[in-house]
Amino acid sequence: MSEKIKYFLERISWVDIMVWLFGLAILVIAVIGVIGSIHNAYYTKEQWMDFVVFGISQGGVYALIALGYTLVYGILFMINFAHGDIFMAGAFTGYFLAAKLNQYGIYNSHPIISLLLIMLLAMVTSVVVALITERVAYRPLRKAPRLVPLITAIGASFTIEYTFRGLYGSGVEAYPDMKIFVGKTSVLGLRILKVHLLVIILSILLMAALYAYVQYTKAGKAMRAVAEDKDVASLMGVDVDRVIVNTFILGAALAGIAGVLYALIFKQVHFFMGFIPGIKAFTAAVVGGIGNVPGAMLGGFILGIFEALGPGLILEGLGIPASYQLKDVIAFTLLVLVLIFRPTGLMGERLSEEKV
Amino acid sequence: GKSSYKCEDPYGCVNVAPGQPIKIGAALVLSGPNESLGVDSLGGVEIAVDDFTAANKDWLAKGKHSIQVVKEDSQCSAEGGQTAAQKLAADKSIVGVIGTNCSSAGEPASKILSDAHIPLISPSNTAPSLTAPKTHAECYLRTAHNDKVQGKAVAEFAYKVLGAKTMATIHDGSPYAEQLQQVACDVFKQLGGKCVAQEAINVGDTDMRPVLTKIAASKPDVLYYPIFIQEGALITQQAKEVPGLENTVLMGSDGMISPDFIKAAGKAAEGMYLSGPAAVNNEEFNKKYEAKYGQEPPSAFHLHAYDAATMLLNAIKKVAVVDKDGTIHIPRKALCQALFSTKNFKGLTGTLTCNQYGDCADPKININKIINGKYVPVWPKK
Amino acid sequence: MEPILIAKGVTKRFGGLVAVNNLDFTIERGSIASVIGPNGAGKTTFFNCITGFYTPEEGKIIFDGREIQGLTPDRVTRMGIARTYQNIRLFSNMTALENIMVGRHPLMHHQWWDAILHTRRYKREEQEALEAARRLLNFVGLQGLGDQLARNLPYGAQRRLEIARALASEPKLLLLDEPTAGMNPQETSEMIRFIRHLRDELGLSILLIEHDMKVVMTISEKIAVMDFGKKIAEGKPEEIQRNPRVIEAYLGRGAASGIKSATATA
Amino acid sequence: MDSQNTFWKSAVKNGLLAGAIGLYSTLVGLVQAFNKRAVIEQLSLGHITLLLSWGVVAYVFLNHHREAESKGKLIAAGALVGGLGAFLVALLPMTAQWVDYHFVFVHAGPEMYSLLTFGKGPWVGSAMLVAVGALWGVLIALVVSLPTFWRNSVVKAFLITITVGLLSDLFSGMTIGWMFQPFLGVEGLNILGAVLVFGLSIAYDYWSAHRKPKESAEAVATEPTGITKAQLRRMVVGALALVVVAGLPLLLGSYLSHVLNMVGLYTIMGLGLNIVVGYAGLLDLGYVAFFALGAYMMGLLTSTGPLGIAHWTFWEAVPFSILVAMVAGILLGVPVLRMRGDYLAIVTLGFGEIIRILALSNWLKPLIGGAQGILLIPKPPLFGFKIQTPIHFYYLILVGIGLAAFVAYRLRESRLGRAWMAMREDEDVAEAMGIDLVVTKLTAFAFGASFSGLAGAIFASYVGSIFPHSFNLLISINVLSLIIVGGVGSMPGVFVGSLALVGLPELLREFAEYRMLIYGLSLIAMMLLKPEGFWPEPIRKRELREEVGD
Amino acid sequence: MAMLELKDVHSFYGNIEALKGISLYVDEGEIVTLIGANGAGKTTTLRTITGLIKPRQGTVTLEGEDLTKFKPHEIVYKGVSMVPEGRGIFARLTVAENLDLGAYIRNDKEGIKEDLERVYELFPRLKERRNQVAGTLSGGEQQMLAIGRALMARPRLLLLDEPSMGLAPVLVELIFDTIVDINKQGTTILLVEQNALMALSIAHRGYVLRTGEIVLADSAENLRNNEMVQKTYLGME
Ligand SMILES: Nc1ncnc2c1ncn2[C@@H]1O[C@H](COP(=O)(O)OP(=O)(O)OP(=O)(O)O)[C@@H](O)[C@H]1O
Ligand SMILES: Nc1ncnc2c1ncn2[C@@H]1O[C@H](COP(=O)(O)OP(=O)(O)OP(=O)(O)O)[C@@H](O)[C@H]1O
Ligand SMILES: [Mg+2]
Ligand SMILES: [Mg+2]
Repeated sequence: MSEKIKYFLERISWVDIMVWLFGLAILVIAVIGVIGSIHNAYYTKEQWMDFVVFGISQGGVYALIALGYTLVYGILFMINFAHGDIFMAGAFTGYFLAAKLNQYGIYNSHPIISLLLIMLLAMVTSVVVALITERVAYRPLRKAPRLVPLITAIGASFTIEYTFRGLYGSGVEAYPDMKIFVGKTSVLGLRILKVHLLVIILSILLMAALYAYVQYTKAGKAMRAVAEDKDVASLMGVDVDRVIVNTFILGAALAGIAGVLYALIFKQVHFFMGFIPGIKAFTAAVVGGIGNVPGAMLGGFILGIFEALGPGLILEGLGIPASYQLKDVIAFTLLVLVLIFRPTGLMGERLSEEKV
Repeated sequence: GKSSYKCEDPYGCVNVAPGQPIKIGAALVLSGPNESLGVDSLGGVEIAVDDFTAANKDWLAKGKHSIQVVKEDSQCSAEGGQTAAQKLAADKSIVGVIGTNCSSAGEPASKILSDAHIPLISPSNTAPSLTAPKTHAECYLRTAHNDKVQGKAVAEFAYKVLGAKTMATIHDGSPYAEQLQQVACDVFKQLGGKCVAQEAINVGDTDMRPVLTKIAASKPDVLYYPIFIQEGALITQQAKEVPGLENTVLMGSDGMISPDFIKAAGKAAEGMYLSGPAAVNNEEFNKKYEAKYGQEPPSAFHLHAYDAATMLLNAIKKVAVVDKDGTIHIPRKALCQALFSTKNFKGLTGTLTCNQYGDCADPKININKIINGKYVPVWPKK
Repeated sequence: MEPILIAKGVTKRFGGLVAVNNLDFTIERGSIASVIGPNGAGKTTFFNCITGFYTPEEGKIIFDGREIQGLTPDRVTRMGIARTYQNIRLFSNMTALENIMVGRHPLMHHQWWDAILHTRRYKREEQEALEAARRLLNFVGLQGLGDQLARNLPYGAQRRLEIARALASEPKLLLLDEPTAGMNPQETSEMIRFIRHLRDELGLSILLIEHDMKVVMTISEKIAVMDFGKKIAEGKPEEIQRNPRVIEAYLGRGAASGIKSATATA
Repeated sequence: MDSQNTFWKSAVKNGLLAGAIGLYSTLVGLVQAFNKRAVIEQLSLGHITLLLSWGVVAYVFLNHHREAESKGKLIAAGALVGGLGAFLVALLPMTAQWVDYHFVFVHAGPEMYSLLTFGKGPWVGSAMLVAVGALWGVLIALVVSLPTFWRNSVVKAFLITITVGLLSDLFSGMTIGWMFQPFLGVEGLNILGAVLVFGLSIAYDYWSAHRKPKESAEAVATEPTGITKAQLRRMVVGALALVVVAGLPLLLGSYLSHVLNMVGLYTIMGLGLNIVVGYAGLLDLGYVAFFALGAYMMGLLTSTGPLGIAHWTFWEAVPFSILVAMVAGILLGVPVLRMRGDYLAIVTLGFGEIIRILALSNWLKPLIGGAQGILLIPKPPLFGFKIQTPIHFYYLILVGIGLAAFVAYRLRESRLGRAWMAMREDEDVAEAMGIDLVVTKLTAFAFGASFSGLAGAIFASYVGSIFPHSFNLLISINVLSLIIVGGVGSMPGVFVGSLALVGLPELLREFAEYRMLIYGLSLIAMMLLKPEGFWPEPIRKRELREEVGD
Repeated sequence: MAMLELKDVHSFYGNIEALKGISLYVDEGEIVTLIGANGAGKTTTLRTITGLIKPRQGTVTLEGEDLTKFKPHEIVYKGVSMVPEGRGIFARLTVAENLDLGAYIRNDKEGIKEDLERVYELFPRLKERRNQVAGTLSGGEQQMLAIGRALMARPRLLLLDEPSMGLAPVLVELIFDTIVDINKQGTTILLVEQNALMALSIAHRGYVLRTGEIVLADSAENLRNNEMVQKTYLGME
């Protein structure tokens, strides 16, 4: 009998048990919170629905930024800390065009053209910034240990932020309202802001396009080959520099689009606006499985929903005051929880136990 | 000729030789997310210096003096305040310092500079502890309103004038906002009202709808969020989009008094109330500012900063002894005393009188209403 | 002779693929045994099952009288099994000597406080470990290269260093995964001598995977042949060479004759 | 002829590049902001920034073609590059009357234009600017055509002079500041000082260049026979270093001591993070959490304010700060045991944020003060004396560094240290070597955290009040950056890194709004220059050393 | 003119001089083998030819054109393909995707399809596993994939770096047969091998490298009979 117990005990993985217990504890607390909140019945059904809608909308923004993040990561295995700032560069520059167009009245008389023009400018700016960053801060260090480009990425992030602070000033600039996107609309019985709907639709479309591109086109395959082994990829005839540059261009263009949409929703831009979305997008990308395109999208939506719903649903039931202050705690706890039960993120491929 | 002055001040004197500038420090937040506060205050200080120089040409001309502003970044943190203060304190030619912006930086800075017998006057520290009887530093003063004063005014206005019975508040985790809403809530309760929700967001948050939805569930008469431009504008806008807040009156404080706020919040800001110093929108000052920096003041404390600097310069002039050769001697203790004895000083923020703990702001708080994109004082009635 | 390792009905699956299928195998104490088989037969997977990298779905692995399947690799190592890898896996940014000293980890017991205070236990163990490491370095013929970073060593030296590192834990059973891959015939003969030497001098039991028939046939006392995860033959080298199934699946006709000439000349 | 063409084409390209960089620094506002700061007499940092942005490009370009082209052509090309660079910048004031740059670029205003045109109006002034650029290019070309030794020496001397000029107001703040007075202007160096620094630098180069062969010969001669001589030298150097380290704050005065103290606190943290990242290879972006815990523990246990729970002294509280950080390190270590690489990075980043947000929260406000922080944290007493000024704290922090370095060093040289490094190299194989990954990882987290806790405790007492805002992500990033800039895994590198990333930015504090820009740019520059770090860990020559010892 | 020619090539890893003046040539239609001990510089030679390493001195010419000024991917377009040491398969791509990438430089759909069939015919195991992620293939399967992938480029010059490493004897035979086949169909081959016996049995000519220098160059026949070669590289005593 004791033999058996011993046999069993020897085979238990304490790490797993500890980690799982940890995860379980979080879950239990969360469930208690949820029960508490439901018991309180503080919110109406409509309000609960609103939370979900807000979450999905915010999630769409996260998803959009996370796509670019995950793309660069997937190819270079590099946490591009500057991605949030590349996003800012596009949105901020787009503002000036928006303001001018608004001044001349074109902004609201030809909204779609204006929007496309602004997006184009934002994309170009983001792409230029990304290309300079790549050329100066990343390319020379491609063979260096992995922590080194991480540091230059951090340096690039500061540099971009404060460059634009110097160029455009430190104030908050207000994006003009675009009339056709003002107000709400009804989808499947849900009242949702028109801009939000735009963001959600666009992020899904872009995700699908990106996924198809990476997965099925020749260029996409070349990207994945470069991700695995640059030398061997070049032996296949793939121009590695070109592919990397393309990746940055793609990621930055997405960031530019995301920037303009972001500005349309929140109607303000300033030089520091990229920092927090950058980190959130990174989190979303990891939740979904970093490097994985649909994962980034899923991660973004989940993160958005949890942030919107979590404080009211979980924390308030636990009797925690000012619960919205702790929404990032929820976001990061969610991240830990996901990684505990799925160490490579929700959709990250399980690199079936590395080949020994 | 040789100097004939003998310094008898127990803390020593600053001697400014002919041709040398009189140096005053500016320890402000000049980097990071809060830097618009510092940039704004710095403008106030520099314009005050310009005005003082223009008004006191003769006094300065004797020894060919000028006034130099030595700026240091005190950031919005305790260690930043400490570093800036250490650096300024190490420079024996600094006469006085304007700063800091954030109360967290003011905590250590006030102690260090007081230890070095250099007065520190803050345009935007509002934490009560800085001028509380036991904890205040020896030579620390401020022209900003102690949170206790402003919070009280807000609560009284909401309860008495607006007739509100319930109030909700939001702060952004800054000591300033957190304290202010707490004071407002406390006073509101004393008056007989109810604080139905005290919520908080984080700096950098953009989606305020969930927190507003929560507040909407308690249907407050007044929503008070004494925070800064960025998040303030977002709350103002999104409050219009959240069902249940249609009849709630929005209120803020001086952190949001700025043209940038009107721009950022747009139409949603119409009809909103903001508490602040008596003269919030000084056209004349704004013109000077635009002429000098090519932009409008980015935040709301430039007038306080202007007053702080003017107060300091006036006190310097008052205690300074000009030598035959033009050397200016400034006794340090006397300067500090002169500052504390400031009475009925007509500044841009009102009539300032300093109490023994260093609070100098005019106790009169205005409530402004935003009408047609302008801050219009509506209370107290003239 | 009593067996040191008994595998009974070991099965390891990857999704639908049965990489090791109901495998029985025993190694006698103090002997040299080999596993051969076509690429993808499941040899390395079998090694991984023994050393705790994988947990077999079925079957038992009994080492020195104790069941070890499902134990974590560090425990298996502490019980006395050490291994090398098909693609060399050294700690490439550590020196050769440090690599070996890491291998000695299970034999050392000082704790962090010993290290901080330099207690007698710490000093004794470190001294012993250093001496042992130097001895092993000489033993595998790498004297003088102790302070080279592992990644700067030539390929052959890296293979030998990996073996030295494995030996540092003073194992009873040593598993070698293609120790002569990428070596030329001269180096291969040296390796053969070296493996024999290990057994004779240190009394180790050795299990090896090899594709080089010269090596397998000259030093193994027993050979198991795997194909598609199954054992298709087992026996002495001469038997294996003659086994038609083995020739068909693995050796190939030409190679079989080639080996004869190779073994003859060796 | 073809190569001729490419040379001039390339010169034009470089001129454009020079102009682009010049435009960048002008529009970002660097030139204008730096203009307020004199470096050598009237020459301001703003001027220097412009000159450097053209000069560096011209220098690199001309130097590349030095051998291939004649001197005359180099000079012409220099003038072209400099002139073109200046012309692009001059385009701004010239076209300003037609284009409203200010709509987009905040700094593009009358002040900037008049600065660029020496107050002489758009046309005359611009011509002057172009002339200055061209002359500067010629000067560079002349320097480039000097013989190698002199060229390098002049460039170096130039850069050193600027640096000294830039930092010169620090000298006046020193205790021995009066010694430097004759060489200093109102701001920066005066002409005398500049000439002196320039001359000294060249003299030193000359001296060291002519001394070198002798020394190496000597070294070769002594090596086989007398190690004692080398040892003696090392001892003398060590003793000298000790004296300098001990006397430094007295020499530097309180502000620079304060800067050193910040460097010191980051060094302690760096030594800790070095264990986690450098040795054990666990990428941790939330290191600030433990710093915060150490600081808050100190605050709670010692504060004389309403939040103080024990009113202990610093010395009684320090062990608890360390312990709490250590326990937190272990607790936070558990859920990440299975995570690798970048997953670890983001999760630890999350932990750091969680701790900060909790410290800030209304929820825990009754206990730890929320946004209002903890005030009135007393200074450490020492036998009736009070450790109070930055100079006093210098010694306290020095002791902290000593302790941390000692522990880190001894751990590295042990079974545990080797296990960490093995894990860093290859986790699977390390496990197969009999290393218990759980214990090894958790000890790495625990030790790393405890150092940070120590630093936090000292910090709390040093600053006297703590606020949640002090414990933000930037600190984690800074500590990580400094260990990498210093050289991952290297202990002296930690110190060098904190000097570079904490000390230098402190000295740039007056450039407030541009400090972060300079910080970012220098992070990139440093990594490009020395990807392996400024003081990488040397390969340990254990075998050799031991054999000598035998 | 020789198809490929190296003249006095010096290549470095940092400060380590791995090739100390290599000169060799390969004629069209030949199989030439490089043999030598570990670390002799065989891989470095191949990497220099494909442009992964830039020589500090010397020239590499392909049909008279200097290759050293081209980047690796440009050299591929000139008809040079390599099976790298350690296979270098793309572990997270499927077998089929790996093969697709082999044909990256080609646009003739028909030809690619044909070649794909040929590769599958050569290695039926690959066809069986075509949707498996390549990283989970066994060593030998990966080697097949690497060769197959190189063939997909339809190279004129194929560089093989130790194709028999880690392969079962049957497969070694198969692979060598394949090499001869490919050669017969017109592909020139430069083969690096530890298995010198096999290599010399199929090659026309061979070079022996030692520590970055060529110490012997002769026909395969002569090398096989060379005493030094027999002793060190063929394992005959
Ligand atoms: N982690 C894994 N996931 C999925 N399949 C795997 C994994 N590891 C191995 N396999 C498959 O299991 C089979 C056996 O692989 P193994 O590596 O054991 O072969 P082997 O006998 O060592 O071959 P070789 O001699 O080529 O090294 C192969 O078909 C391989 O594709
Ligand atoms: N990345 C590298 N960095 C430094 N030195 C290297 C590197 N790669 C190879 N070398 C060195 O260059 C020399 C030649 O190596 P190369 O790989 O060309 O040998 P090889 O003949 O292919 O040997 P093998 O049979 O082991 O593959 C060796 O001394 C090796 O140590
Ligand atoms: Mg295998
Ligand atoms: Mg090789």
